[in-house]
Amino acid sequence: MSVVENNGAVPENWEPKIIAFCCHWCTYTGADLAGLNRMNYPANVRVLRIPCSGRMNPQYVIEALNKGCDGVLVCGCHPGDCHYVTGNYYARRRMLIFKRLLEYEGLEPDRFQVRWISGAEAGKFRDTVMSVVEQVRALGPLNLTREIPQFELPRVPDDEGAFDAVPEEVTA
Amino acid sequence: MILNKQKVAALLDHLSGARDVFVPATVDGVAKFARYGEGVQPDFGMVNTTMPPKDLLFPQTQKMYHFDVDANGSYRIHEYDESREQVVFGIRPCDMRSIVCMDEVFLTKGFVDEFYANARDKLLTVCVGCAQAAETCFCDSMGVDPQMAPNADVMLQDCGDAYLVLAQTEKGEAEVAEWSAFTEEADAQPVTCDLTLKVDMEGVVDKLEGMYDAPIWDNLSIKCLNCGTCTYVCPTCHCFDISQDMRRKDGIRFRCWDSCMFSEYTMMAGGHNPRPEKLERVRNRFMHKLNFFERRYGMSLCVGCGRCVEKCPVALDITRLIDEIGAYDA
Amino acid sequence: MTAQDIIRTRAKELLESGEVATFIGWEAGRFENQTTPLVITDAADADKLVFNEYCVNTLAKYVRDVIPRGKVGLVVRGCDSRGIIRLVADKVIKREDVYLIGVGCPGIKDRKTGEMLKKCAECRHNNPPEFDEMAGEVAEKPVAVERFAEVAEVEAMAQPDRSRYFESVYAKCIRCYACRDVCPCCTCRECFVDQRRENWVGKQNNVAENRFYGLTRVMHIGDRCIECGECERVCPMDLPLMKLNRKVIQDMNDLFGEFESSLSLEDTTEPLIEYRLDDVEEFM
Amino acid sequence: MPSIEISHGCAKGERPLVPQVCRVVEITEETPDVKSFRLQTLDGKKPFDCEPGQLGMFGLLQYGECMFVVSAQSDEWVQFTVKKVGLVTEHLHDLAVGDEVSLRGPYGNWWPTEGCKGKDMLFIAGGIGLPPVRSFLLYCLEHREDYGRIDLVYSASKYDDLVFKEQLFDVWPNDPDMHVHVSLYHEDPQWDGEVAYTAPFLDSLELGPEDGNRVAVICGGPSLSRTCRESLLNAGYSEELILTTLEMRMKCGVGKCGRCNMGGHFICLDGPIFSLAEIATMHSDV
Amino acid sequence: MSRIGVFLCYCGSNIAGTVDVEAVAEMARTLPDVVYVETNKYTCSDPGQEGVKNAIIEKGIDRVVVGACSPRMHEPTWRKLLADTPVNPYMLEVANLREQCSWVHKDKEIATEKAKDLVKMAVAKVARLQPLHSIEIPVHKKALVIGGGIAGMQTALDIADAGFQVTIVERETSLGGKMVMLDKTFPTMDCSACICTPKMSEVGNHPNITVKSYSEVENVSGYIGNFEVTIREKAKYIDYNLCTGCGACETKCPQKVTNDFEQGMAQRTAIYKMFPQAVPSKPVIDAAHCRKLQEGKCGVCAKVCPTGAINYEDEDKLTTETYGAVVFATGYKLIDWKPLYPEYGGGKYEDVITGLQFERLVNASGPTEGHILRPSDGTEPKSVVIIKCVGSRDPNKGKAYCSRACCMYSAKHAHQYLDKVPDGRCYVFYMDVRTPGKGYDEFYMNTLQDGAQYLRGRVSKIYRENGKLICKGEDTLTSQQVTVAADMVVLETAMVPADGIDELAAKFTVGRDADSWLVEAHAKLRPVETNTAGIFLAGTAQGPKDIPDSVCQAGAAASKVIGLLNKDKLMSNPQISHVNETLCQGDGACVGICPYGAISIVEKQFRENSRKVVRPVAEVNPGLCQGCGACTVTCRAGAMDLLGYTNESIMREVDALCQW
Repeated sequence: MSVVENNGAVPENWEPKIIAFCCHWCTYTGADLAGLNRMNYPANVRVLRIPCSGRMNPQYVIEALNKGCDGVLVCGCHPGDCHYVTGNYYARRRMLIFKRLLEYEGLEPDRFQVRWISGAEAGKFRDTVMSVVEQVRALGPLNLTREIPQFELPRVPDDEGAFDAVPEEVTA
Repeated sequence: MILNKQKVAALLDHLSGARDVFVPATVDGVAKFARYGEGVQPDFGMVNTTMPPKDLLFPQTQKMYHFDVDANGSYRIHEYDESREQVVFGIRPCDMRSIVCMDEVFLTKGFVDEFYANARDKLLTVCVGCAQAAETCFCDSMGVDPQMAPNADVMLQDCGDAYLVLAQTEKGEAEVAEWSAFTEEADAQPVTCDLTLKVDMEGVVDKLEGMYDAPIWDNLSIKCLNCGTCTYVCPTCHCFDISQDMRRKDGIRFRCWDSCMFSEYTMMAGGHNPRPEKLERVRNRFMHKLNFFERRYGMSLCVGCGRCVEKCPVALDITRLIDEIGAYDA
Repeated sequence: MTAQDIIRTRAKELLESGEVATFIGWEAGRFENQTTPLVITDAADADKLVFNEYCVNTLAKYVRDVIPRGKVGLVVRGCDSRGIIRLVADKVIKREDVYLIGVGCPGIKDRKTGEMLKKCAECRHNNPPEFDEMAGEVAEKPVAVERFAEVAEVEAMAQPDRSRYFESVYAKCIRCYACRDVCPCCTCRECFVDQRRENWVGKQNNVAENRFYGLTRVMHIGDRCIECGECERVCPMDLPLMKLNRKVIQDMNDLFGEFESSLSLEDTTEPLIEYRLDDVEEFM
Repeated sequence: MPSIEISHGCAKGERPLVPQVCRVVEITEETPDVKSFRLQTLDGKKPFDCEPGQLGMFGLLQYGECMFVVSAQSDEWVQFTVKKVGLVTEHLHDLAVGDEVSLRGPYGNWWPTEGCKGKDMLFIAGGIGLPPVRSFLLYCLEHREDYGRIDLVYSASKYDDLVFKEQLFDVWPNDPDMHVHVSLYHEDPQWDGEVAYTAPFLDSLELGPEDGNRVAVICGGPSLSRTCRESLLNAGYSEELILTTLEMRMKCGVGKCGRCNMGGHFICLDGPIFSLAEIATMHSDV
Repeated sequence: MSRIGVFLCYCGSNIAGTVDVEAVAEMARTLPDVVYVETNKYTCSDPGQEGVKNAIIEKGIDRVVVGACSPRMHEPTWRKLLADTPVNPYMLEVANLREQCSWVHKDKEIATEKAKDLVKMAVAKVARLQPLHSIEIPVHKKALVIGGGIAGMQTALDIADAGFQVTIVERETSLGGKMVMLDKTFPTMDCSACICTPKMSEVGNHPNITVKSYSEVENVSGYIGNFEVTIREKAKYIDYNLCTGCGACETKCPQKVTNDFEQGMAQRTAIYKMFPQAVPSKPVIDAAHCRKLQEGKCGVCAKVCPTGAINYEDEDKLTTETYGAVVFATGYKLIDWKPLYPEYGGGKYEDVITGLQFERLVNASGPTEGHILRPSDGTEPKSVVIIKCVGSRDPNKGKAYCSRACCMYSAKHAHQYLDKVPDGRCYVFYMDVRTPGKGYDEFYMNTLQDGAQYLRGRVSKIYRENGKLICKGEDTLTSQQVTVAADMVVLETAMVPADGIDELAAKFTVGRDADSWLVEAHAKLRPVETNTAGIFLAGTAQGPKDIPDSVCQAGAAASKVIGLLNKDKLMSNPQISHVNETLCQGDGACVGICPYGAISIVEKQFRENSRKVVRPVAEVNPGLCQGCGACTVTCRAGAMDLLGYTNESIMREVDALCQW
């Protein structure tokens, strides 16, 4: 579960792909606030809104890492601040155990991070995104997808789309 | 013509120049047919690999076609043909018999499975006869000669220090003709292979006809875990599922091994399952091995390789089942 | 009387009196020192029951399948008994549905090598914590190897090596699901792997999909695992599944307080559906 | 006993597992959860020629495929009638005219249209069991002179579940010597006809075997099949003259993937059409 | 295949300035199931919304993706719009192209790529959503107000005047709260009791108001419109139906106890009314100090009571009632400064008092009948030091926040002192003087004119020397050390939430901030609501306030409650947990994890493979479930799913992103 199998070769123009699961009430709000304050942060993170960090199923993380994300960020309300009172306490245990399991299997710790970011902590959201992006960038592509068939793989000679780029009128 | 065992390695080096050669070997702790090459040490002393050679013809996951959309937004389908010239060297007579079974399934009855057919056409089979048997081997009881596989392209009968080389097909003859650097014109006597595990198949097929509702199925199936181990290590189990992976509008349709032991296998949309319990599933599997296949294709679907006997986590043993059928008195 | 004699006698009595409808134990297999699980309904079959140091299978999970036939009697060692506790805690069965004949377990040996099985060398509770009667004496407490020794071995590896190690593990998996089907914690009516709508796991056999299954399996059973080691034993590919289970158990043990699942009917803690306000905080 | 010869294992084909892309040209909403789809190839042709009762593997490339009996056909199209019961059929129900789908086939055997010539026909169906039977019924109506009296006994749980209502109530009753009998299992405000389960309803119609001159064709759920079979046998029908079409989960459609077997027979290849006499000799879990 | 319409908003140049919206639209047209894509300058404008409606009809769209501002902004708008179309309002997904894309990225190319991904994710998710439908929840037309201070009373009166039943729960033995302890109120210098006690009696006599004094909330269950609240009415040992409030018992009671109402500067009897104008105007027995109840001896009160109202056998009473709405008016207390400020003597100097003690000293009905006499020796202090921000704006020792009312009441105290002790000198140590408010700064200026001497700086030490309290501090304006020898020091201490608020709020699942003030649903737009529907805030429960602001918020909370109680029923949030009974094995792992107690296990009958089976399955109460989804992760079988955020939709969203 790491970059080692790539022989360290990082494709040109590679940008880390990171998914952030953010709870609606705190971190998503904080991310919105970062927008309202016109803060600037790297675009490598895409936010997926969930109602509560307690909704965060570890299986989503495996899916994301398996299918091509280089890093996963899970964010929720600070302990004690959960809109649903206790969701983040369960999330804290689950994510802690799960993170350790992933690291045990050889995932670099920086690739899966969990943070508590409140609705007011726009700056923390920005800083977290910046640091996660930089950490994952330093690690390089995760590339667990290599076992998943690349759809560009062998296909019959392409007779239809090949000349799409040259409209008939031009060639005539 | 004989092939001295000392020369096998050189022969393999020769063969693997242009083709993928698969040999019995233990890789990462798993005994299977592995591509001959660096780090793969052929082991012809091993009686049976844990994993059968069926994935050379019928991979656990096989891409069938890829689909995408053209510039007008219409779907296009592009078939895969990933078959290539392969040699399986060191396959055992029991596993050769399993290829007979699979040939029947995939190549007859109105429809030829092109993916299997392509791979089969490009496969050269070099069978190595058995000089000794494992505790769980019972192929001779199932009509397989441990030193002879009639359908192998090349049969290598174990004669102690050397193999007696028999080219049995056109393909085999052409192949063996290329081996002169490694073979010698000599005769040798194949050693006899004694199997300790015996079952009596006499009358079992017919007797099973009347035993569909016999209580032995319940007694047997109750210890089954319904895992897929027996079906995945079985050289003749060929059930598959068809599924797809998607990426936006692109995707691949593939088939993959499936197991009749899984409840999901026959589960229909809407929740009805014609084989809801272990009883029905275990009965179907063993009936298929010992009766249904015989009725349809005229041969047993069990080749006596003993893999399931060895690997079943609960020792649900097909040889005991055959004994019980023989002893069954309605 | 040996434990085997007592088991036979009691099984016969229980079946004859109608106190139980089925009785689960072991019988001899075809090969020397081989045993296989046996489910009997007829007292006359009680003499087929054996108990020796080659009874490899744990029996608890069979109860789920035979419970519709009526009350079940079964022989329980430490692992079988804890399996029953787990099934009761997960409301798969009720305690009164089973009659447990406890036996002290001498530790089970591999029938071919005669060596103690790995799962038994690691066993910490060979005597059943829950039973209705004991057949024979309790066995001596085993000298178990250090509970988390194999986890420590993996943890001592460098990250890239761990990555490669588990990659090769998942590359070998054939997804026969024997580990799932033998596990007394795996009692879902439909396993997530079969849920095509969510499509958690694709049906292709490759490292990525196998890893999804492997990781999720551990997350699903980790906080209930009774450490019977059956998953590892039944694996036809000999995958080191207990290294994964024990990792999660070790972490829960370290982080959330001493944890050993299903040692009594009263304490069936599942750390992942509980929390404490002062849990370890690593995510500020 | 007179019997009818049913062909088995008669389908053949190339590249059996690779579908063609087809287009939906017409959609009919039969009931709230049943729709019929007419399919053509992308260049507007009939996707394949088939006999009544044969199967087609109809699906969506992204989501998978399911086996259905071709419920009707013309020179330009084939039609499938689909009930929404699972993941794939849910997606099929979201289709619109013009959408592209995947289709392969035809598979399986067909109704013994020849063998039934000159006979009276009794079609018995329940709920979504009508479309498979209708393929035969439509053939008989098209070749009306070849067949005697035609009876259709059709039941469903509630009024909304009756498929092909227009044909049931407005078209078929007007066909010569065609008799349509419909019942519902339960009272329904939209229904003033018979309320009965299929088997007793069938009994009440007193449609006897006519000395082996009437063929019964059944398609319905497990309990309908069981009870109607008993009714017919009690009424004196021979098992040879009771035909049915079977359903099981199918993946390949060509007798290779293994799951739709009844004993040594595969429903997709040898079936789906069997007489009860044949089924009695098989080891069926269905 | 579903039919998805994608509507992308330029938001003027807010989005379009950084995101090439047309390029995003072009990409969206290639996505699976997308049948229509439209861009708009302002999708949320009337013409924009009209365009969405028309497209839905014309194109037969069955689900909608809007790429615009944050869903937290306009998701309700779109839902409302869809409600008027054939599309189910929950077949909607909003891609956040503004707050989380155009506003935070500068490079147009990069922002456009991200916007495309966000739209892809939204399309993938919406394709797997199911139509959801609200259910009706009845509303119990009765409100519960917790706290009988000025905020609680005002809320109760406003609700009651609108014709709804109200119950006030007050922990103390009388209504009135903190306001009734005050002497005068700034800036008008009204007599506090004179304006507060009429409110108290109005509440006490209002036909629609039930006052439960000496009572606390024991337990709560239920949800908006249907809060089932159990109230513990502590044993009063007096039958209020018989008691006439004559006071004979109080005069005869031999046991003397420190009087908390007088801030410990006087004594009361064990059977007591909190203060003369208390409402209810009847006494209770302080069981902890009553000789009869503690030692079994005495019984004087029972002997003197003319109506036989004394009942030593009285016990706590639990009553349970259902309320449609709840208002928290739980108020504040003053911070316990003693352990925090050892440099001020930490409580060892009697003449270092709090502002509230000063209020009682200056009050005509207080322990000194309104004469300012210092507690240690009863002499009139000739020099007084007032120290502001004790515990406030002091993150090292106390609270970081400003307690808001202290500037004004310290000015009031200075003014009152100088008024009553014309020859006295008054020094006020301050950090800032904050006097926004009608007439406030004028009041402060008057105080300065009265002769109060304001010194900018904190007092660093107080010690006693020669009978004087020496206050050392720095005047930060002149950077000089200042030493004042005072006869009395008044500490204007910080407001902190009332005792027990954490436990109480937890019962109602109302959020608290780090200082335990209750959290409003939105700081600006929903200042009196909480995140738990049907629960509102009034007064200082939410944060420090002065009286006018408390009353103001009380009125606002009341109007929200009236609005709610005016409805006969509510529509529930349909984005809640849902049980797939086929998969559920009834092991109940979800039951314990639900913070709302919304899940129970019930036995149900099923038909499985033509057999009838009875087995336990989970059941979700749609009124209680708030849609957090914690249960869904607990459910290994995936039987529990969260509608609107289903496992399937999130998995496809992840997949869509991974394929960028």
